[in-house]
Amino acid sequence: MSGTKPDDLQRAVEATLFAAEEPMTLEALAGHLGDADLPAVREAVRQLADHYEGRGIELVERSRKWHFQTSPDLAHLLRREREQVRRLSRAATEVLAIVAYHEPVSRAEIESIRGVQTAKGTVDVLMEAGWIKIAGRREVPGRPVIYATTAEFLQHFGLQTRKDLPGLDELRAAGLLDPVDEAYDALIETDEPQGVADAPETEADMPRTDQSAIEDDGKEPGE
Amino acid sequence: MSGTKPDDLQRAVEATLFAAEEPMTLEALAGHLGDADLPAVREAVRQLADHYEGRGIELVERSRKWHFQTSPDLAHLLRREREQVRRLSRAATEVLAIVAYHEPVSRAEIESIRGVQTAKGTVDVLMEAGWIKIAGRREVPGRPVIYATTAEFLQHFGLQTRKDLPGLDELRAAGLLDPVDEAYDALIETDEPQGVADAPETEADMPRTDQSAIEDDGKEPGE
Amino acid sequence: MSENGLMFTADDQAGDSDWIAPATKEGEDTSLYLELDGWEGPLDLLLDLARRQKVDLRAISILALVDQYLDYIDRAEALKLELAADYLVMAAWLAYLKSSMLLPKEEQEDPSPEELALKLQLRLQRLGAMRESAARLMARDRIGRDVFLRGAPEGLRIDRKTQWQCDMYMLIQGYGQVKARTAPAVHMVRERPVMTLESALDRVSSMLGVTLDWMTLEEFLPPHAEPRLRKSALASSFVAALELARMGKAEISQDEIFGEMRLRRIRGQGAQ
Repeated sequence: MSGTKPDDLQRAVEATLFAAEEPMTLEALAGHLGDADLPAVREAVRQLADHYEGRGIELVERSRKWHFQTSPDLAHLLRREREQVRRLSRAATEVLAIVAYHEPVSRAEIESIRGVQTAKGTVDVLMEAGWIKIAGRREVPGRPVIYATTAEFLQHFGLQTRKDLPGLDELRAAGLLDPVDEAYDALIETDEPQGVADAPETEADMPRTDQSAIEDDGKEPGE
Repeated sequence: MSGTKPDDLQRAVEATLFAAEEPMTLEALAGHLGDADLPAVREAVRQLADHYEGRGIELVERSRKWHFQTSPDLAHLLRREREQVRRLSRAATEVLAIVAYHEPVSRAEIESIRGVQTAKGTVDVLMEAGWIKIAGRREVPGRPVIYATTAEFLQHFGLQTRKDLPGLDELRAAGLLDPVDEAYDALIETDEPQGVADAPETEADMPRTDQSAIEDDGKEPGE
Repeated sequence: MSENGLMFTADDQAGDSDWIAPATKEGEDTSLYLELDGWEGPLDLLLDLARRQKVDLRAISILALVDQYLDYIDRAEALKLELAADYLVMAAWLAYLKSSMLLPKEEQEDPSPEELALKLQLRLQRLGAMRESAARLMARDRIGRDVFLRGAPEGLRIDRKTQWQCDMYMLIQGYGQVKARTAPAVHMVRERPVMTLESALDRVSSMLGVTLDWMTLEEFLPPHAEPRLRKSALASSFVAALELARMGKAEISQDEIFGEMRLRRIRGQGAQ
């Protein structure tokens, strides 16, 4: 175990394996260290492996070659996922609602219901969120992809079935279908392209092209 | 020192620094480890550095960033056949030293110390190596570009900060980093308190290679 | 003399270390190796010569240094070596410095030769300091030469994953907005009570037929009309009055600007 100072050979082996670009056999190690005694090298490697046991890195043998690697239980540190919570954009919310109320629907149908063009990124976001899925193709010319909501969608929104979505009558009763007055309409129109109402997202629903997906990646350089 | 098992944070820091392709600041480390407590990360790094002391590899700080590297005394084992380090010309070596000890410094100032015109290629080589960078302009007529060293410079030469430049304090104390005229004035004042009358007009004194302006464009055949 | 040619020649001589003073091998101090390419300019050569005095740079003899430099240049010329202008300029300046230093004190100019000599010395010290610093710097443990980084780091990668947020209210509100926005818009113009010009003409002309007296315009308006109809009737009746006057069927009088407008039938007209 650890606790003792490494001897010269251990130090040499440690440094060599650290700097090596490839895993090394004991023979290669011994050769590199000026034809060191093979049993001595083997013993040094064994002691080093002992020393590193339980640390953040370990010395492992794979098909007779030795190398350092990050301890498997810490592998998550190498491929780290960083979650960020973002509010769904208004465009995406609308698309989601349309899919929920009208499923299965094609993108063209969504657009005709919304009355505006829908960026592909908007649909992608909903797919990524796991709320809509491709439910096949409509058997019409062009065979467009059709979308439907997922079980996750129901779960997230606390619905038993899609039938639990409030009906149009209820929406009307709640004032959600009231004709929007002109001022409000104007507000919507000016707001929408910048997506002010919808959180810090880039995609708006106006005739934007499909780069939103790309842009999302492009930004946010890692630190 | 070694002997005790590393705790979870130490293991995580160890694995992260081991796997990282670039040196990392404590802040970057803490961020990577899911916004870990900065003082705790600092302590973990310190303990790790202690643990590795005397081993074949060591944990070092350069320009506020930490990285693992092999111990210097094992260099003879690890020098590869192909030289990885760019061999610097003597001119480049001198220019680098002057930038490091005098930074920020303009090309004219470098030339006045060396007494010779500096080929643009020499500065370029150092910039390309990532060891010096343009650090702005001196607010004097002509607004000459001034140069300074980089974090990579400190890393490459194993310096924690510029203060670790060999002999920096002694040079400073001896006034050897001061311009000739200042040094002369200082000397005169201490030697013979009245003798400043014949003070220095700037550089009337020596055949400086002041033609740099002219020669700059003219010469410099590529090497 | 440009250093371009030197940039790598120094390397060739440098052997294993990154830097050694060119052509400055120990034991050669009596017969200086004549190779101007080895120096980075006259100051460098001077520094090298000064070092040969084997004293601290602060204690060198400038006079001796000048002699050495001039001697060196002379020998180079004797060997027909091509001398760069820099070296010759320096030689001329040093010759001048030497002669001033040898002159009697009172004939000295300003700046004094002592000052010039001292400044030369200071410059040499500074160049020497940098030269030594460069050597010490190069001798440090350098990455890739003395210390090595991990050969095959796994690398760190951060995958960003977005947790999208939306709730039921936002959802149905969104749907409501779509519906509201895209509901077919029906524009209805509300019916407003108006009196057309035709009906005003009828009304005014028939009322004019009844009497020959002046009547104010207001008297032609329908009584008890609601205010909006009354406004419309006033406008139409006014235009009707003008029209009747134009046709010669009525005459209009007004006593003052903005005063009451009166109207009556022209005699002989409208009775038929």
